[in-house]
Amino acid sequence: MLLIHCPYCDEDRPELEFRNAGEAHIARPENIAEISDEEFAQFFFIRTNPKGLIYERWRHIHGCARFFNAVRDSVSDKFLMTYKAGEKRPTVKAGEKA
Amino acid sequence: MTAAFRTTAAGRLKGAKPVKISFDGASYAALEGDTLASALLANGVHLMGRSFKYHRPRGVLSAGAEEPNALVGIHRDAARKTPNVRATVQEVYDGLTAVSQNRWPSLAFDVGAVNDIASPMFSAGFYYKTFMWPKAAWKSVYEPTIRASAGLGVAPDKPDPDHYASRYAHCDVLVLGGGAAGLSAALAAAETGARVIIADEQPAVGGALRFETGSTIDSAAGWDWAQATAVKLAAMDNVRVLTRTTAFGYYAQNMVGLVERVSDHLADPGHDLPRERLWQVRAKRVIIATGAIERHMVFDGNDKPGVMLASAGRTYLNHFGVLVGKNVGVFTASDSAYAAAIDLKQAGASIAAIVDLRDNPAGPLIDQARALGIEILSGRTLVRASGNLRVASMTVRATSGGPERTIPVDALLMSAGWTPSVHLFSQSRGKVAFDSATRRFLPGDYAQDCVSVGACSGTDTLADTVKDAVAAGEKAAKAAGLAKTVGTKVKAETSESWAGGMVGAAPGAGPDTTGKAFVDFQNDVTAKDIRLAVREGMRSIEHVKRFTTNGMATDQGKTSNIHGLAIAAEALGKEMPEVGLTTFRAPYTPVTFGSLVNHSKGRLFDPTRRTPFHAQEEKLGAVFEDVGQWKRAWYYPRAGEDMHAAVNRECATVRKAAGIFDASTLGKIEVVGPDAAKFMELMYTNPWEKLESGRCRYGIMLREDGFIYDDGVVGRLAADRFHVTTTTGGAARVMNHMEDYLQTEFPHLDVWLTSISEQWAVIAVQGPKSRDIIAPLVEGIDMSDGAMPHMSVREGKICGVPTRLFRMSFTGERGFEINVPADYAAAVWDAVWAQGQKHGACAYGTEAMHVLRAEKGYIIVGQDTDGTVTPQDAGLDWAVGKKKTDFVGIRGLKRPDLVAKGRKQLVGLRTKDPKVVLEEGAQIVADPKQPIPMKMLGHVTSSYWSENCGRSIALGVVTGGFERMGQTLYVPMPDKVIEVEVVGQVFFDEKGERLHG
Amino acid sequence: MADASRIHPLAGRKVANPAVTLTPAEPAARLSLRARPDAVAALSKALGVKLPEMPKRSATSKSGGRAALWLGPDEWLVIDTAGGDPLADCAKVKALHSAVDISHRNTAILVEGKGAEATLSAGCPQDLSLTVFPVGACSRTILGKIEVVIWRTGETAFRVECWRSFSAYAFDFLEEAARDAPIAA
Amino acid sequence: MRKYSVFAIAREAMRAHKGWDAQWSSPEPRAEYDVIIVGAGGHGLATAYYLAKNHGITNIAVLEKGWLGGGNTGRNTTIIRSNYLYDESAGIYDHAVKLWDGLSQDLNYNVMYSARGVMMLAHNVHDVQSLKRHVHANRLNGIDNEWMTPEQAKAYCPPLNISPDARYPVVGATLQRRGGTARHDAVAWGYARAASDRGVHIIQNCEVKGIRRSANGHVTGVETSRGFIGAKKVGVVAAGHSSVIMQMADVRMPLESYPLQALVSEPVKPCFPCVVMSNTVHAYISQSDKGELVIGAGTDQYISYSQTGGLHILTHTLDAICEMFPVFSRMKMLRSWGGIVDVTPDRSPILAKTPVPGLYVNCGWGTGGFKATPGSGHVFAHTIANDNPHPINAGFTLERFRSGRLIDEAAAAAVAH
Repeated sequence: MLLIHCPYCDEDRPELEFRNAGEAHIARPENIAEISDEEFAQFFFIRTNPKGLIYERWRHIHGCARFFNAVRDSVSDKFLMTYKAGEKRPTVKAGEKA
Repeated sequence: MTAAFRTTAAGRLKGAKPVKISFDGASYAALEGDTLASALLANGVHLMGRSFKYHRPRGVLSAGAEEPNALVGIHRDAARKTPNVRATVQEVYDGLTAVSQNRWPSLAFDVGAVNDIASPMFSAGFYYKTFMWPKAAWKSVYEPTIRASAGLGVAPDKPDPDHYASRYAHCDVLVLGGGAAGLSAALAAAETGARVIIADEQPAVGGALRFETGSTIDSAAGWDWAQATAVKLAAMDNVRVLTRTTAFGYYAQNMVGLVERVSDHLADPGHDLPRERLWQVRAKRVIIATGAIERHMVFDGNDKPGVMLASAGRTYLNHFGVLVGKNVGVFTASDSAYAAAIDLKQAGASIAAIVDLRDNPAGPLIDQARALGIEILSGRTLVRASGNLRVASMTVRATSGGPERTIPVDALLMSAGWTPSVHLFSQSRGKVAFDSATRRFLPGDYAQDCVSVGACSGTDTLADTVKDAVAAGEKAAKAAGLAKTVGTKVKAETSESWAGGMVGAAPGAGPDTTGKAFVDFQNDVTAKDIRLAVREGMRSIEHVKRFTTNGMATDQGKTSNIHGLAIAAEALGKEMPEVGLTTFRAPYTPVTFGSLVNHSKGRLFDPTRRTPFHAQEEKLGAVFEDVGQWKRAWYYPRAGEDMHAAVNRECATVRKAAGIFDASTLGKIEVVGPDAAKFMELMYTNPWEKLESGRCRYGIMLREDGFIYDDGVVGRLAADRFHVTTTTGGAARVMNHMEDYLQTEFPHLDVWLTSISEQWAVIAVQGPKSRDIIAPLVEGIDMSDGAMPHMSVREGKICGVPTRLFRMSFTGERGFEINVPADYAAAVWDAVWAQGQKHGACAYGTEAMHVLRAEKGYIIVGQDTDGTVTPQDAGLDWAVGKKKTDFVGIRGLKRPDLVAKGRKQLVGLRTKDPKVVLEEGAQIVADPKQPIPMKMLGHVTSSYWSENCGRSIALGVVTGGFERMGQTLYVPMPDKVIEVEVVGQVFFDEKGERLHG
Repeated sequence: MADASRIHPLAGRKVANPAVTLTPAEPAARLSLRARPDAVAALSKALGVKLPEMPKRSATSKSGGRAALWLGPDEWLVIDTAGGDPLADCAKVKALHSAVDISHRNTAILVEGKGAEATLSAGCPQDLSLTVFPVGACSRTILGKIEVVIWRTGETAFRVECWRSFSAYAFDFLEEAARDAPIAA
Repeated sequence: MRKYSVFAIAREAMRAHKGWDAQWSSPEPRAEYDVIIVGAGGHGLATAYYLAKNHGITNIAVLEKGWLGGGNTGRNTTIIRSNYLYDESAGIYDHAVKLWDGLSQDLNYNVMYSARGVMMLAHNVHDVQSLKRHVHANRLNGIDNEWMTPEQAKAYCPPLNISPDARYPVVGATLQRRGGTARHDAVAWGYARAASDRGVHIIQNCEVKGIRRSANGHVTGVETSRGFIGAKKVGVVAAGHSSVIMQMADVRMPLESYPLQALVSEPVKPCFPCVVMSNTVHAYISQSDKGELVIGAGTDQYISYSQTGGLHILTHTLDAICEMFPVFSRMKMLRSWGGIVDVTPDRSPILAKTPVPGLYVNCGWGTGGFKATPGSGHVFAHTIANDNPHPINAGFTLERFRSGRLIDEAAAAAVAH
């Protein structure tokens, strides 16, 4: 069971309180009605699925109920940092604690 | 009477209470504090089990958790039968009943032992090479035979009456292992004030001090110091000392799983004591102090009962006061076995000889052994141990070869040195490093906030161990945020060292030899088998392991892994690390399912959700169905009615008079804020901005991919307030879906969502009499058609309590849904029921609800749709706002395959024979005569007998269904083909007049 | 006709052993309050409770009859056990907010005694020790297989709030866990 | 190749089994191959075997970064069945089942295919509707799958708890008698041995680091930890690592890789005669020929390549197992482990050509890949050999995520996939 730092509760909390919500920083196109089939597939189906640093969304669903983002190493499962929804994508290098 | 091999010369059970135990029906005297193994050995019983493949007679190898041989069944009573229990771990209690396993008819005479004679045929992996001809014989003969011979013990055949407890715990420093290292580390950490948990698998702390009687710590005997330290620790309120507690798994971010055996050692645990307790500990720092496990020597006959690890023989003597033999041989490659020989000699056993692979062993222990007149045969190897059900002799020759000499023995102690227990370190995903000097694997790079101390990190002497451990304890506490250090001091001395030893087959069990030199005892893997695996091209240790099953028995290779690796490496001509080390997988020792399940069984397996009307419905004789976690009233049979009759009556009554239905399980969400309508526009396909306060609308929610996700009636209570309903199954899902969009895509909107599913209990009153029934109970609401038309909502009071009263219908009749605060629900139901009786109303359940809505062609999301259906497919195109420029799913809907011709569309199905009711899930074809595989056009999604229509009705999805109106299609069943006509979705009151009439 | 009276879903249930007692809490008025920082002052004034703005914190009115529990950065659970009407109080506030009555959605169980923490720790993965979860601390979290709000009202006293239909599970779970509390604190 | 038989064993028994040769050779890589398969799991080795056997292409290398069969092939719970809903799924999985029957003889390697029956439990009305939909669709597709009452289910699987007092009582079940299990290692080793015998190079400890392409974008070979190896065609069969490999050719995939855990109990005498799966209580279980209960757990919720997962995933699975089989509460978990499963949005695999000429991909099997091994290898070999899919895998394209023509077993099915 992972231990996840909720940026809103500012505390490490057990994974049981959280729900993973997939890859982060995939914004719903403003003009979604107009985009092409290819663009829609990219937006809705295609994922980075990186081996290494992953930018992902979590919801503290059984805690403060907020969605937030995390940077995690998908090989070690270690979190490098978590940050609030809407904050811009930080640049972190593997191994370094942000 | 005391047992024959119990000595007064040593041991710690003096004065312990005598108890009686039984093994395979024979009764034996034992002492409290014994393990089953020590008790049987005290009675001269060495034969305790049979091996897996060859059914060879086996005794104890060890005195601990690494035991591969002495596995028995423990039978408390008919329901409390536990297979594969290690006799070396099971503590005795008065009346303990144990039975041997994997033998027939008896342990001493086992027919299965014929496998041992035929063993040349049963080489490693032989089964992959045969049993293939004739093909048919595999299923009928070979496989049943193979399976019949599988397994050791017998699985219980009754539900487990015991209960198990669970505890989450958190600490600064978790110490795994209660030997000298663990205790020193725990003490140092605890004295800084850190929150400390220390766990040890034995009934008492002490670890190797249990048998290492030569050591002193803080000028006390090592064992006594350990017990005193445990008492001191337990008295500190920042410390928890857990004995009989095994750390079985090391998980991410310092979560460690411990299982505590609470009552398996008690004669009468009583009712409240759990059998075991699962601890899930989250620690800031972990100190691994798991010690080392002695290796056996790999030579022909090393599995004979009476042949055991030197430390085991020493434990039985120094702790349990049991002599494992009267004339004992020793075979070693290091010093530590000498200590065993010395202890046994001093306790009155004669030592036949110490066979030492080394040419010139030297040191205080060797001198002491000589001084005691023990014959030391150095530079010699042991080529064979002989004996049938017990070792009778050992055959010795020079390591270089030459003449053999056979020496009679009744027990044989062996030591190939010590293997650091890196299991938990490895589970923590740390990388072990090979120390080529000592040819052992030690903790290398750490992956988590933990450290290994003592023998498990390769420290060979007690003095260094406690020194390192104290430092580690203080460091861990500091790292966990404890500032003060008190400079804990622990000082230890001993003349013993765990250095030295050898890995692999002993001289005399080399590649050219034919005897059975066991590497893995339980799975009967010999040195020969390992070499065969290499010969067959297995170059990775993982392949060798899987091909030979070395290390895959219940002991998980605690004694065999390193030997196996060394023999494979030798055969490949490589160094051990080049062949690899099998990674250690949790659990460290087997863990009872029950302890992992603990409370989550029976009523706590999964929550059972009941509505506030449940008691009322039970009174009315409702039969309930499971809908997700909910119990919903399914139908209300009256005397003499079966389900069919009850449902028919309920359906007819609703349309004739009225019906009362519990709709409480539907999800409800209150959407509040100035941008509420804007938000609704985005989440649903329908338009909402123009919906007036006090009015309702049926809404459809899509996923971004355009498929129907949920639906429900939404009431607008005010400009800035909507009362949204969802499907029962969708309640949580929809809430999360809405929050996701609100928080991450549309955070600029001023709106909040609150689940009110359980705030409001809902009574649906449906039917021509519905208004007459409710009106008398309602205050402050004009229920006339003019003031309150179909699809409207009002707030007022009913039975004097607040209500949100909806006029809506899922039956096609005039209907109302009364929302009341849940704690008032029962009272309101009773009042409505009393009124209903005056008008001939009845209660109806979910089955009648399904029939009634199907008569009207109303869909049920999840039954008539399945996640691949669009609003157009379902005939709900009208509910998609054509002028809208955005809503979730708007783009997905336009994808090529979703607008393509020939999609499956929801239509009505009318059987040619009105009496025939289609089976839900049945498939639909155009040509029933076509050969298999048939081209299927779709399937029946809903199908019922409709009392109101006087015939069967059905809905189904059919390829191009809307263009097939009037067509005849076919539903092929196993026994017959059913003819159906494609019709519209509505079977009853097509004009919909009854909604208002 | 006489007004309907509230029926507690756990009416009649009670557990007491030497270490811990479990008691269904008296019916209360509850509010799910949502607001941004700019509205906190006005709402606090109207409610007579200073809405806590720090995670895991709670605040109680002077009378003690009303409490506000921080559940999220814009979310509070307001519990009134003194017969007040927090919904009406908030209705007077102009500042942007959402106040929704959940008096009947939730129900509560009082877990009290020296074994209270151990009882909850059978199913709650959070650290409930006094150092990390002091008196007054509150949090939405997990108990066994359900969501609950745990509020520490005293060193050995907790209030466990859960949704109505989960209260039977919550009570059953705590009843099982309570068996173990006297054995291993 | 030395033929395996009981006589061969008897002969070897006479001379201490000194005469066996390596089951597969371990050659040095050539400079170039006609086809390179990335990944020596069951699917990859089967692909190589059928390329050699059915398409006469033998100049093949199968590259494996670790040891062959060490990925999901050696980590799964070995369940075999084909009772899927949609024609495409039923087609490929039943193609596989037909090959399973007779695979031991074809490979001259006993893979211990055990048609002991796969039972799926229905616990409520919704399950019944969904499972019956499968039964009917399977029947018209010529796939055996029969409906059972709880009593019939209990008779077929005695340890099953069918008490109406269970939290989720068993109200019915389906049974596919041809379903069952096989010995996972034997499948990898059998295909490796048979492929090697036909000249296929199996190169272990050889990690692919890049995919080289010509100016016109066509694949020319792969960069590996043992240097560049040329190839006209490259088939990626890398399971959980498929996205990583495909990224080397700048192809982004509709895949996410999750940890999937499984566990076995201590071995006990035969007590469990079939495979039982339940979607509603989330568990599946069978007993291995060694006597261990083999239990599949769920996936963790987050993407991970760690091959480890959370303890809570295992405990939830055992909750379900002990609810369905209360007699197993005193059994002990002997070993648990994790694999990496690559999951597509519609839970159906991708077996197809890619936008890159000469590059083919076989992935997205999620939690259900083992059962498809022979069929998957067979049609993927066809796809590579002909640069065109076999009719059986024609629907499993990458393109479907653009067109929306998904094969959504997950959405349509109420059964574990």
